[in-house]
Amino acid sequence: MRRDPVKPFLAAWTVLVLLFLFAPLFVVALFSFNESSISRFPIRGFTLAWYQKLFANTALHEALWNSLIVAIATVAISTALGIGAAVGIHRYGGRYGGALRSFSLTPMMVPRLIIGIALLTFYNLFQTNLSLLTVIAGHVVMTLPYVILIASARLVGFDKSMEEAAWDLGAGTFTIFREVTLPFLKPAVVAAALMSFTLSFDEVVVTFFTTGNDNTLPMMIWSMLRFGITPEVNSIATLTIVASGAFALVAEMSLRRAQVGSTR
Amino acid sequence: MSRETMNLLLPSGMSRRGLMRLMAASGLLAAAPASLRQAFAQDKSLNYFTWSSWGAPEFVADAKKKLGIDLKPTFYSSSDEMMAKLRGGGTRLYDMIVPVQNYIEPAAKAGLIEPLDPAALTNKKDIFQQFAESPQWRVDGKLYGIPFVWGANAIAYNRKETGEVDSLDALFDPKYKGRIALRDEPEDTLAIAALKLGIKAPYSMGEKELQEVKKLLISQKPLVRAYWKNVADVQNMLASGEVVVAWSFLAVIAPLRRAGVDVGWVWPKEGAIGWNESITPVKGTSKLKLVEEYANFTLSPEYGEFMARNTRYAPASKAAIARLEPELVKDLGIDINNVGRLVFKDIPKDKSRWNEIWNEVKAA
Amino acid sequence: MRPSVGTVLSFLAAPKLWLVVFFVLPMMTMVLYSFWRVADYQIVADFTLRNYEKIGGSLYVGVFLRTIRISIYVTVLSLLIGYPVAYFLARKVRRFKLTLLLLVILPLWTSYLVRTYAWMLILGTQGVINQSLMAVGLIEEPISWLLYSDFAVTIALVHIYMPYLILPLYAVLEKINPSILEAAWDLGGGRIRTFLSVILPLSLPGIATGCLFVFIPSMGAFVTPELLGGTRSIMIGSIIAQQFGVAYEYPFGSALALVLMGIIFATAAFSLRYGKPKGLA
Amino acid sequence: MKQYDVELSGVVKRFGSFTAVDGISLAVERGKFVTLLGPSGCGKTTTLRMIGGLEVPDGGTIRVAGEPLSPDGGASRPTRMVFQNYALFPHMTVTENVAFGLRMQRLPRGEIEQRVNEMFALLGLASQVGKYPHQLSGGQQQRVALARALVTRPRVLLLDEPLGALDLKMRKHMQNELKRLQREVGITFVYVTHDQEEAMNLSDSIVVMDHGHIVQHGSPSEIYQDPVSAYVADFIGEANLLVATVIAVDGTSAVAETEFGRIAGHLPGDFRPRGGEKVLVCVRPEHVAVGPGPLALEFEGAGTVRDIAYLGGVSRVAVQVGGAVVRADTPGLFAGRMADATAFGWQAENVRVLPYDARFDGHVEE
Repeated sequence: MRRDPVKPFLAAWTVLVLLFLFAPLFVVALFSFNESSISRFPIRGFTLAWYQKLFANTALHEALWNSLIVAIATVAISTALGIGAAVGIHRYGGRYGGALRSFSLTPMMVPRLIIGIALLTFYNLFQTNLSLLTVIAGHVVMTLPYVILIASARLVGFDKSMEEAAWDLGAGTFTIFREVTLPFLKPAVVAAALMSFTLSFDEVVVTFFTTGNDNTLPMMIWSMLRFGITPEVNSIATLTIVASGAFALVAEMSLRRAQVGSTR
Repeated sequence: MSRETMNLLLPSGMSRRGLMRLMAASGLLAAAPASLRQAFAQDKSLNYFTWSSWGAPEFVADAKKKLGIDLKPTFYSSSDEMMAKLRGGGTRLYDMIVPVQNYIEPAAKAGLIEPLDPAALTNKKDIFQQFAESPQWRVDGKLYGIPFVWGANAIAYNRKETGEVDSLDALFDPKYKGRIALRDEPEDTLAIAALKLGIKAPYSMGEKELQEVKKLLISQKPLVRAYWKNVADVQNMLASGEVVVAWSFLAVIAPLRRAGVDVGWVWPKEGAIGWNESITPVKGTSKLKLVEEYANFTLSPEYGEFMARNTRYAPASKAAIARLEPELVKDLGIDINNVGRLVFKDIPKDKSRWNEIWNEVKAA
Repeated sequence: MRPSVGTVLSFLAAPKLWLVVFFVLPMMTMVLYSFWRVADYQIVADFTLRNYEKIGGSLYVGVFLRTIRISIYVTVLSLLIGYPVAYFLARKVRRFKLTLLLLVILPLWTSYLVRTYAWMLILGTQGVINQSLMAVGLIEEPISWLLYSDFAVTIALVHIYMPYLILPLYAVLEKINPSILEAAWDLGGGRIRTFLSVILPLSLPGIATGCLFVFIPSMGAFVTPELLGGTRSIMIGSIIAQQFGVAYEYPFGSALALVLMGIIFATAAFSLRYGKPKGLA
Repeated sequence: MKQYDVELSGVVKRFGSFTAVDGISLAVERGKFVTLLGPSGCGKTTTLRMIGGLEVPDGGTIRVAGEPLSPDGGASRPTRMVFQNYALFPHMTVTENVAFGLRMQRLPRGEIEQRVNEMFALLGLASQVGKYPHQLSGGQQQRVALARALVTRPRVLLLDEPLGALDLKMRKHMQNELKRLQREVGITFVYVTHDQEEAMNLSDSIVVMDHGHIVQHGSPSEIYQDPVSAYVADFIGEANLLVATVIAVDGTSAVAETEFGRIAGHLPGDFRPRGGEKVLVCVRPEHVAVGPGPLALEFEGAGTVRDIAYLGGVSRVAVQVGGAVVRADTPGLFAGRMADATAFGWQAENVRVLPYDARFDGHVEE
């Protein structure tokens, strides 16, 4: 091909956009070391005091723990249900497959705010006690479509005759699922689980309307933004940035490995 | 596991059985450890739905130290939010709240709160009589609270930028265009606009006065930087210099001064918006005795002193004020003789009309 | 190979049941509530159209229009900013493709509250931009419309949701068969003509999906406008949240939410329908 | 008494409004290599999948090894299938793939190992054991698929176009391999293909299918020499199909009038046309002689050379006779040239008179 005169411009633009995406995160990290409790640029001095304060905060430990519980339960349920749904639609959906899939994906078209308040009215109508369980139920609604989407995309490349071969060799429905379908879906399962985890771990709006006394980490940040004296927010934000960055990297790498493994 | 924890864990009513089966089937019960830990912990804990000031870590630590009570605070930032949360299922979550006096009647009528046993409140004797005996704390002859604190929402200003301020005029002064903050709350904001217009009883305004108030607030909008929702918002705006004069809670003053901002606090001469707050049990709490114990504690001189030193809010307890150095009392501006300058909060005659007017102002 | 009824049910029914119980029923509850009313601080199950009549008033229509306007700004900006990036990633790089893609996705993994909050530090009077500009002497007074304004809300929403637009666009652009482009070139199409007549139409599905991924959450945004918006930036999300958070006006809030859903579904139906490239499956 | 491994009676299968298999009956003798042959969409694969239990018939009965087919599956079923694209499990090694069926039968580990090794020896796979399917060539994958099915010792092996994905040379090689294998293991093979040469080469008997029906079932030579219809004649080998009108019928012979003369020929099966009925006369090109006349044959005609193609060993000559074209295969290089006048002819014993079939009308006017 000829030399491409547009490419350098596109490259420069992309760099600028990445800068736009990351600069705010760096600013937050910078402010987390600010000695002054007033967020004024440029920062004065350098301190780790806000981090120390953060680690001493037991409410934060509780929130972190709650977030983990919610995220892990959400991952477990939405991955199990979502993979099952995708396989079910793929196998038995027949001519209703399209409609079933569209139905499963509708929550994606609904803003989180509305998912949250709809659940709140529902819980209100049935006088349900709000707890982490009601939060998890909402998070699963939010993540399930993503799991189904990811698993369905993977299943498009799935040769049905592999399942038939397993059946032909004497495997039962669940053996087929366990030994043939699931290994094939592994990269999708990993991707879906990671997706659900981050979505759930970061969710504030649905949680806001469905939680009772239990704070999750994003709710804690939200609450700090509403009531707190903010420098600690910078530190906790920086920590979440670093943690999720590391998590994303590990996830991405394991995902890529899983994909390489499955193409063999 | 106690019944009560079961109730905390499980959705109640009609849907309980169905949901429970569903969730158990999904292995969801595995997600319960946080509540489980609560259950196994020695259960001297109170779910405390409160203003951020009263649930700050030092108060949690103080309650633990002096009473052995574990406060589990959840915060609200307006009385409306408190009411909405209680109605939306909060009565099943919380043991006690800290209502402002004007919400006692609606809360009691809506079945959201539980009366206190006057006999349990032995520290009541130290409370200023005009607060303790206020009819607003009693509904149908039952006592729903004895205030431990009193105060006013008023003007906070950046002394360096504005000099001394003494009037609501500062909030309407074009000099401070784009550097004024008001509270995103009709109960405060419509009332101060009314005071500015010279309306003496803001909470019983009629439609004509409301329209005037609306007009004033809309004309003021170009001057306003933002309407704050939470105390942190206004505090940050004052701290970072986004605004120089703001309608505010007193709570912002101490942290701002600590951060080196020379911030002034004044009850404008047209009047400030006064309030009392009390510990009040939430309807159906299983820990009424413990709530009463804590309520009584907040009326004690020790608590009042601790509170005044930490938050600069004024104790309702005479005995508490007696423990403070006179300079501090002066600095806090807690002169009980000034109470007459306050317009105490009340429920507006047509509350939803107030909300509408306020939304119209915001959308204008 | 005949699956048992039980098997089919366990695969299809459990996930559907979850969605029915925790999504469809709640949405229906919301519909129900929207026809009820509040009296004496209690929700009363009386059929009324009052909530919808109230929305018809100029106040809420105005807020809806403002919300739509801001959401359109956010969507169009995201598209203009994101398209070249998606195009570059999909068609112009090979070696660092995955790394770059990961960099685009990475911000999505960080808390969206943090991403909103960060803009307060950047746009404020004492923020990075104002203080930097003042330090180099470009301005003397801080620019006040940066924060607590529609501008702040728009820029933050673009920052938060743009990656969601880049991803589907990237996927579609990457799938375009290079031989189609070569054919267009071979037929004498210039760079711009090739782009306008081949690449752009073929990427329409990606544009449609990506724009929806930005538009929908923008329409429902309430945390961001609440933290960054000024006295005029009120969006419908805030009003809806307010009906549940502080006002206990569940019926009115439900009605507002349903109108919002109606607008969103209409937009989605429109863009998915016209987002198909012509003459191609 | 003959033993039948597969018996179909009146089997019907519909997909929506489309009838894929329309009431077929068939018996496959034990130990035979039977091929279902036909173009795509003729119902052969559906038939095979019904025998394998992968599709459930909408009507009729299927018995395998004397037993009615159970829809439940399970490791003790008497059939095993080799799929067109092999359907090897990509995440399992060759050994794991082959052992899968035995594992499902819950055999002891030692026995599994032993039987897998036997299979590897039989199919020459010993050097591939630790590999994954994607590391193997197409032919090797094919062997693994065969091994995976055969190792479970089925009564009947079902093969669905198993050589379809291989290149020509490999396909020929694997055909011989399959033949050898079938003789060695001695079980019944039911084989599906659309490749008539493959069918002829491999099968003990061929079942020709068309639109969900069986049109002819017989040995390769029967089907080749005595096709019952123009469809079969055309599908298997090459055939000149000439439109004609019956003049006389005498027992199993008939005489028919074409536009270039009267042709006598044999009638297949119980086909007995009446005088004046339209028929198709079938002569295979290798039975048509061509050259300067006279040829001293029972039928002779004259025409013009329209096309000559050298196919290696034989030359294919197309002779235009009025509106019809007759193709002849003549050994070696054809001496004539394009547009030459030429004679052609054949012996009556090589001629078949078949029922008229509109699909093959006009065939001669190409």
